[in-house]
Amino acid sequence: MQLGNPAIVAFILRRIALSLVTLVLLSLMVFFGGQVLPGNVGRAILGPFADEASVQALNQSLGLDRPYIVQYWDWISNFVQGDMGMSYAFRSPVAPFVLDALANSCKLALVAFLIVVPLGILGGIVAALNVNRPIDRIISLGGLSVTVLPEFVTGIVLILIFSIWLDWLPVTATWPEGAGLGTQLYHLILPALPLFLVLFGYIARMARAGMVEALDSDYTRTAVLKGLSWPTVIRRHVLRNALLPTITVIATQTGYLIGGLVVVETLFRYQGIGSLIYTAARGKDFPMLEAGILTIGVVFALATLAADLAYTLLNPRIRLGAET
Amino acid sequence: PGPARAQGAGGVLRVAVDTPTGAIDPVKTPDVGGLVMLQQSGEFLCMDGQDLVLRPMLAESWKPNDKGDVWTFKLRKGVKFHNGKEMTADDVAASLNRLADPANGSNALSVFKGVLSKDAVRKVDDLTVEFHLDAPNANFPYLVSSDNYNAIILPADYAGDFEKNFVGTGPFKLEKYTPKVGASFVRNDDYWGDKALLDRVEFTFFADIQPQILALQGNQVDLINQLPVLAGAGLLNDPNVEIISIHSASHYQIHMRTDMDPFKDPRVRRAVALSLDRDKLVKGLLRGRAQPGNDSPFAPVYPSTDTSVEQRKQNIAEAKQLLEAAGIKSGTKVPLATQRFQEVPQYAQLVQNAAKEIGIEIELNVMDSGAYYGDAVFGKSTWLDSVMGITDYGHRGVPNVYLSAPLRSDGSWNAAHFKNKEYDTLAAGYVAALDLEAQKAAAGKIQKLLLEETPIIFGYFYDHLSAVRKGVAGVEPTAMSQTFLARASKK
Amino acid sequence: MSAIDTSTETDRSPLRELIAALGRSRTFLAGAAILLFWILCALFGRYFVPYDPLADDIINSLLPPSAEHWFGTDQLGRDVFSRVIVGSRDILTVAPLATVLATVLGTTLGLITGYFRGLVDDIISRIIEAFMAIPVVIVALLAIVALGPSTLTVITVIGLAFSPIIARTVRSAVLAERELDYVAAAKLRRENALYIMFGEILPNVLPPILVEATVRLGYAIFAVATLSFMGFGIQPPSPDWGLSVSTNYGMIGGGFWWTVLFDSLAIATLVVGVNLIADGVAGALDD
Amino acid sequence: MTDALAVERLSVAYRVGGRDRAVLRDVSFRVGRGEAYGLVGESGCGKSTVALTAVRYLPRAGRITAGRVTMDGEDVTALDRDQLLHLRAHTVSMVYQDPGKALNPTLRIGKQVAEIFMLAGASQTQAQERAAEILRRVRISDPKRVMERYAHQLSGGMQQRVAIAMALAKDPALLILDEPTTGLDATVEAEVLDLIVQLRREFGTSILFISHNLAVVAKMCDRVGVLYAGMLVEEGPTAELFNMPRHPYTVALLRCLPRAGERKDHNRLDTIPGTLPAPGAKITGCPFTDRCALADDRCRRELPPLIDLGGRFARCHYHERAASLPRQTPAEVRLPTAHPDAAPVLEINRLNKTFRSGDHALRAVADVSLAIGAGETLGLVGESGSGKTTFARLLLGLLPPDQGGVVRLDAKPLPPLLEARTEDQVKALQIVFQNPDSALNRAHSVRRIIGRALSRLGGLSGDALRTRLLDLIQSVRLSERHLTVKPRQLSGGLKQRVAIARAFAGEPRLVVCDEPTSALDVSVQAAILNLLADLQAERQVSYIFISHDLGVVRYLSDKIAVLYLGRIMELGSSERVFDGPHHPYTEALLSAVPRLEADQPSRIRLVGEIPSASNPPSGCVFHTRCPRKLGAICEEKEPPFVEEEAGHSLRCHIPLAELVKLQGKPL
Ligand SMILES: Nc1ncnc2c1ncn2[C@@H]1O[C@H](COP(=O)(O)OP(=O)(O)OP(=O)(O)O)[C@@H](O)[C@H]1O
Ligand SMILES: Nc1ncnc2c1ncn2[C@@H]1O[C@H](COP(=O)(O)OP(=O)(O)OP(=O)(O)O)[C@@H](O)[C@H]1O
Ligand SMILES: [Mg+2]
Ligand SMILES: [Mg+2]
Repeated sequence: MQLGNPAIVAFILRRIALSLVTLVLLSLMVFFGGQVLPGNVGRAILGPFADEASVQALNQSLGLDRPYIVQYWDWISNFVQGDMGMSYAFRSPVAPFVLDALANSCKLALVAFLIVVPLGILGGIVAALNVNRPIDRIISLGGLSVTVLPEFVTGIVLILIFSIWLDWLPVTATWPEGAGLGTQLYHLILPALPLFLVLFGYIARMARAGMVEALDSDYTRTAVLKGLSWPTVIRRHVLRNALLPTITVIATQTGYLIGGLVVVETLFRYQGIGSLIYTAARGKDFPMLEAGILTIGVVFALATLAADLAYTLLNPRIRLGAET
Repeated sequence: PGPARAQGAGGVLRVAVDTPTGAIDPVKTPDVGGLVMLQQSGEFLCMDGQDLVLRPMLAESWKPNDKGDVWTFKLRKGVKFHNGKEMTADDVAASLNRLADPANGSNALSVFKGVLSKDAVRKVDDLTVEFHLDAPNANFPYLVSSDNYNAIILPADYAGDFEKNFVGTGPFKLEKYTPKVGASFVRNDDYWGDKALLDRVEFTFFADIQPQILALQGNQVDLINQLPVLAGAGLLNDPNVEIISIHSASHYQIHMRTDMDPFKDPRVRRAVALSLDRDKLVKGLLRGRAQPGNDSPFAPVYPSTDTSVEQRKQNIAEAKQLLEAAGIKSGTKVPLATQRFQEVPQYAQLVQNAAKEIGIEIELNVMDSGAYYGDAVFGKSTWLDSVMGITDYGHRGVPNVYLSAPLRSDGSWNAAHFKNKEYDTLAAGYVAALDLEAQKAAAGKIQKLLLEETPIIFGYFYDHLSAVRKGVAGVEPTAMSQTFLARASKK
Repeated sequence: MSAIDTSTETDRSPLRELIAALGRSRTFLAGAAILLFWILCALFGRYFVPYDPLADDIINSLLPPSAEHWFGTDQLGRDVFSRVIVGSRDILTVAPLATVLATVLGTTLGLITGYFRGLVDDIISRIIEAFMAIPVVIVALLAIVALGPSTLTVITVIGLAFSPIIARTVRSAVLAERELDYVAAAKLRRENALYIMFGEILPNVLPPILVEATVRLGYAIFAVATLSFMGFGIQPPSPDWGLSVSTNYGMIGGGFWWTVLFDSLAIATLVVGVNLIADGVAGALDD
Repeated sequence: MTDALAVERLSVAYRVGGRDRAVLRDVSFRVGRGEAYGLVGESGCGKSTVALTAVRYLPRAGRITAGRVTMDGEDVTALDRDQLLHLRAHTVSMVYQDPGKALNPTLRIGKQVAEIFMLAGASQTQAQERAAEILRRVRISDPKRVMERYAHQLSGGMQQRVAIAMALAKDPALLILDEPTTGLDATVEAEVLDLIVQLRREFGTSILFISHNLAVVAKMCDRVGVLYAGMLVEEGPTAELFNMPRHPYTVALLRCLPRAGERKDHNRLDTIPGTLPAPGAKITGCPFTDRCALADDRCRRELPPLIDLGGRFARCHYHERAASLPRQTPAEVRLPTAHPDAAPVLEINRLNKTFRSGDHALRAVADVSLAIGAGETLGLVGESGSGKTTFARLLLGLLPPDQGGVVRLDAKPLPPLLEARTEDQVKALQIVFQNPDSALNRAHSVRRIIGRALSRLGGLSGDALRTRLLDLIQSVRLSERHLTVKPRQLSGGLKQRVAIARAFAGEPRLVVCDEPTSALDVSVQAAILNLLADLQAERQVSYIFISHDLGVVRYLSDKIAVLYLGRIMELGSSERVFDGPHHPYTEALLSAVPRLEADQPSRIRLVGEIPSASNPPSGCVFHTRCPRKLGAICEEKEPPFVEEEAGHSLRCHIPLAELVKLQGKPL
């Protein structure tokens, strides 16, 4: 009764229901929270020096003279039917913007992940195997410290080194139109590096903690006392147990990687969902803002769900429950 | 053009511009990124060059009636829109009437207010249009020139979908436009004038100036359309980069609420103005790429400016005296609100330090531009309601707008809340004055009055800078931040 | 009759033991030294720096490092060295206060959700989850506008943004605590929920809160710097590091690296220092 | 022939807080071929450290400071990496406490077992077959199915069998068992011990058996060593050592245990004052001096050597006088003034509790009815999961019971939930929890813990509170200096006293004691049991005493209820229930208890596992394991709970008379 386990199905359904509640709350927060932004939509579009009459004419044509509740209802009922609405600023459907940005964000996140996950885990393992030795201190403390260095600090230093002084990597993350995979990757390395730094310490730390715990466990002792060699013990007995919690952590970071990169995207001029939202918020482009943030909300929800699922599926204790 | 064509013909020019903030629509677009897009494929009746003298573009000639309230424009023959249709007076009338109609959410409405009303543009024949103004206006052609970046001539049946095809009459036509990412244009071989030299122009949008600079240095673009001098300081001495610098009337206005303490008393306002060392500002902050202001909108670039009016200089002693006379104690606190835009925050800090010298403690509140402007109407806008503020004003070919909206008693941007009958009369007189001498005379009076009253400090007028990589020639920026590329070429 | 048992361990209080352990931790001491350095700079820096960090000298702007200006001058000709030294002031006020706010809020939330579980937990968790999906910068943007740009706003934003994370840590600690028998024992004395949460459980979840708070302090510095970088909150002419980097970072390409490098390094050292402390505290509590 | 294991003058220290703390001091002993050697001692005396040193698996902080360990003549401490692997793979195996943790949670059992054979060079399929084979040898009836499972899907007993199977798989010369049954139910423990005995016979393996339970060691081992503060204080053949101990410590340890038939109203248990020296403590003379009534200056000055007493050793200057060690605790008891005909304090009528999660319903307490008189102790026994704690929590109002049951306190109905009870009702029922670490708030001082209870339950404040507080701590034999400390600074026994003081703060009518001593060493246990008995005599308080140590229950209880799957199977006076005739389940429980006495009755084995309470068997819930099952009736019809004789009720289809007959002779 593995994957079809009704308990797991029920768990997933419940999680999805809860996530939907969260998303509705999120849309409400954003819509009504967004109303405090200064100026009005028409003003944001036409700029400070436009005539007030023009601003009002524009607002009216956008339907913004109606009560907020009506606007919200209108928007959400369309949204539920799959229509993300029209951007106020761009006067065209929001969906392509959001999808493009999402695709871009995913690419960047993927590149960052591809670098950071193996290295982070490896770092954690190496640190755990050398607990309290210098190499461990370096990895743990170094990792933790770079984790907390603001991306703009690391980003600037990296740009200085790799783009300006060494001239190895392009400054901007956006590749020329129609570029191949290689070129895209080439452009994404530099912006992925600050993300690598942000996440490395985090993942390494989790992996280290998991490893230390697993290494310290009775089952590891059992395995060692069987006469297995250390590498075998680690490969077969320690790693899987040690990395379970790390998997959860990694998955929950997807949310940050996809939605939280306003700074990196600004710095590297990258059209991700973070900067999409940021400009939408500044421009009072509500349909865009809502769609963007809800997209992040969905990504968050999916990521945590995936994390929980992965944890469940990899952990027989939860997957199979107790029998007897 | 011949030799240029011979050596540098063809090629692709890559331009960095600020990301347009919204859909590209000549009727509505307000921002630099957007107006550069408009002006690549669209054209105006006349072109305001770097010398602020109008040149014919889609109009071949223009003249006013005696009173100056009806202007007749003769249009160029044989101009074709990119969709193949021929441009006629119908198109011109429709384009400008559209902008003057309050129902259209037009961004040019504030320019035409009190000048040109809806349906006041009339076709005389296929190549002649008449503008019937609300009041005499000697400088009216500037309002339908490239100076009014919304005044693009579009087909009469324009449906608000410019972004789809960018149909205009210009030397380039649209190849591809991707919102928030960039655009490319190719040479229009049906162009009425000299054909463009470049094969293509690629625009890349940037959210910020810093990445543009890095991109220029990294040879990922050839041209930065608009370069704030402070941010671009590094480029000024870069041997691979050439700076194109144009004097302009762009400036930052420091307004002081004439109806609120401590600025009710003109002596206090003058004292603050006297605390500034304008030469140092120009030399240091602007690296010489500016001209000192004399606390009126009459920038040195305007031919009508009365240069005999004495330039205000720093005078701390006098400023302190004035304050004392006005009963302002040392250590008086004044909030100064402003926007985060180019070097405004730096300017604000220098003003703060200068004011400190005469005993006024300025508390800065630098905010996002959106927040600063707010609703941009009195009562709902930090800009218009603050005791003291610094606001960016872009270049205009004639000072008319500067003279009215921020300074006239009924001006809609009168952040200083300056109400002065005498000024209002003088300003109206200036606008109506038909010849340069009369304008100069009116300007002199205004300049003196404003020096006395000083509702607004005009510290300096900064140059418009563009940066190009060495080897790029023929780029023609305007002080409005437009960039004409018809004559551009790249080695 | 004779004494039956005697107390075994040394009679040292856990707090004293913690302090002793911290005193032994080289990590902690190194971190504390760095932090102390910056605190001293914040408090007294302006008395010993060579120049007034706010005084402009616009003609001498953007000078490279020299004997006169060790770290060069910035756009307005201000002495970068003086600014960097004094620049720790705002961040060292805002970040700790934000951390305190986050800790107080998060602890309260964590106690409530962990102790009551059920519906209360579900509702609060949903709201928190929704809130967490909004990027901090957007929250900041809204808050700055709603509350006006000020350091108080930055404190509020970061405090709010971090509180769910602390709440999560506290909640999971509370979930374990509430199953312990002393909670049942308190109920058997008819204690109310408020007392049980704050009087009984809270003292026991303080160690993880302490660790989390020090870690958060590192992130708060990150966040304050980032918000300054994005232009929220801390106002010029403050020599704040994030603000300086933000106004100058466009100039690195022009070769004016000194206008950002030293501020960046200052942020980096402070962050590293705080993390050394956090690590030291965690280690000391582990022993 | 070399010994299987020889520990020679071994000293080990742990590095804590930058200091080396000696934990083993000059320990020497040998385990001969085929011999079973037992190592006993209180918690923390270094037993596990010996085991870990032998397999070279000391924690990072641990270090051998002197001596050596040889196994099969090979010096373990001097092996290089390959030799060590070889040693572990072929010579020595280890099984330890908590089998649930000793197995890898994410690997199937089969893989974990087969791995050992593959290490020895077997192919995948061979290894699988041999794994099934070895599992069968540890009496796992369906090895193929078990091999498909994960550790958490097995019961504790099964897990330990798997662990033992893995240990035996390589047919080691030496098997180290470090408390292999601690934490298992008595019935399961008995099963595992039986298995070890049988396997030992089959494999002829030498065994180092570590336990704190004297009775278990007595049952399992040929020779025994007693460890105290990291020193071997006595060693000898099992029977001799337990019958005629020659070291005061051994003597005292044995006196702490309630002997069969001993009861609180006959005799107080003896205790050992003081505590074990802390690890690393500086010991000049005999380590036991501080707690020894025989000790004199010589003992304090001079460490006694391990004196050879002819095949046995004792580390005592006065070994010949050891047996005459004076009692540390007066033996006389204050007899409780019994109120045989007084109205019961607490009456419980058809109490039920069902836990529901989703569509699962687990009936943890089923139809429990009983009554407890003033000053009376009801002992509650039953295997783990039988519902003892749940029952206690129901009474206290910490859990809502199912509809329908009635609980009366002093003949007045008691609201089921705590929140609805009056202050007096709350005060009347209190509890002492099993684990004082969990029951005492570790952030609060003892003063605060007890003081708060006094102010909330006793309604006291100011001077009155202070006076009462001093009274109370005196009555639990704590002193004023204990008030300022936090629980972590107290030993387990002291902590439990604090918990008891707290429970008595509001003058309760009835105190539930949920395994109050199972986390404690025997010496401490004895003191706590004495204390409970004294308090009861003083205050006429009633107890519900929960434990799975039947000896302890018997010592303290007037009445006993035997619980199985939430149902009372037998209820009666202490003598009746223990002496028989008993319910077959009680009978099995009793026979599973390892005893020090030689006259061990033959074991009644329970076959199969405890069924899940969420899916109880039909008919008599015990029929699946009952050795005296009658037939179909047991499977079909739930036997009624019948009072077979005055004050003795059973839930069994077998008539009492028949049980008397059956139990007269061994099965
Ligand atoms: N890794 C360690 N670091 C420091 N001290 C330790 C370590 N492991 C054990 N000790 C200490 O060494 C002493 C002996 O521990 P050990 O586990 O050998 O005792 P034990 O007799 O097995 O006790 P128990 O019956 O509780 O299992 C104890 O006081 C313990 O606190
Ligand atoms: N809160 C709960 N939710 C669901 N099931 C529970 C809960 N508490 C106890 N149970 C179940 O009820 C049954 C009885 O548990 P209880 O703790 O009362 O047993 P016990 O006799 O005290 O066992 P032990 O000797 O191990 O302490 C067990 O099967 C247990 O799993
Ligand atoms: Mg042990
Ligand atoms: Mg229990």
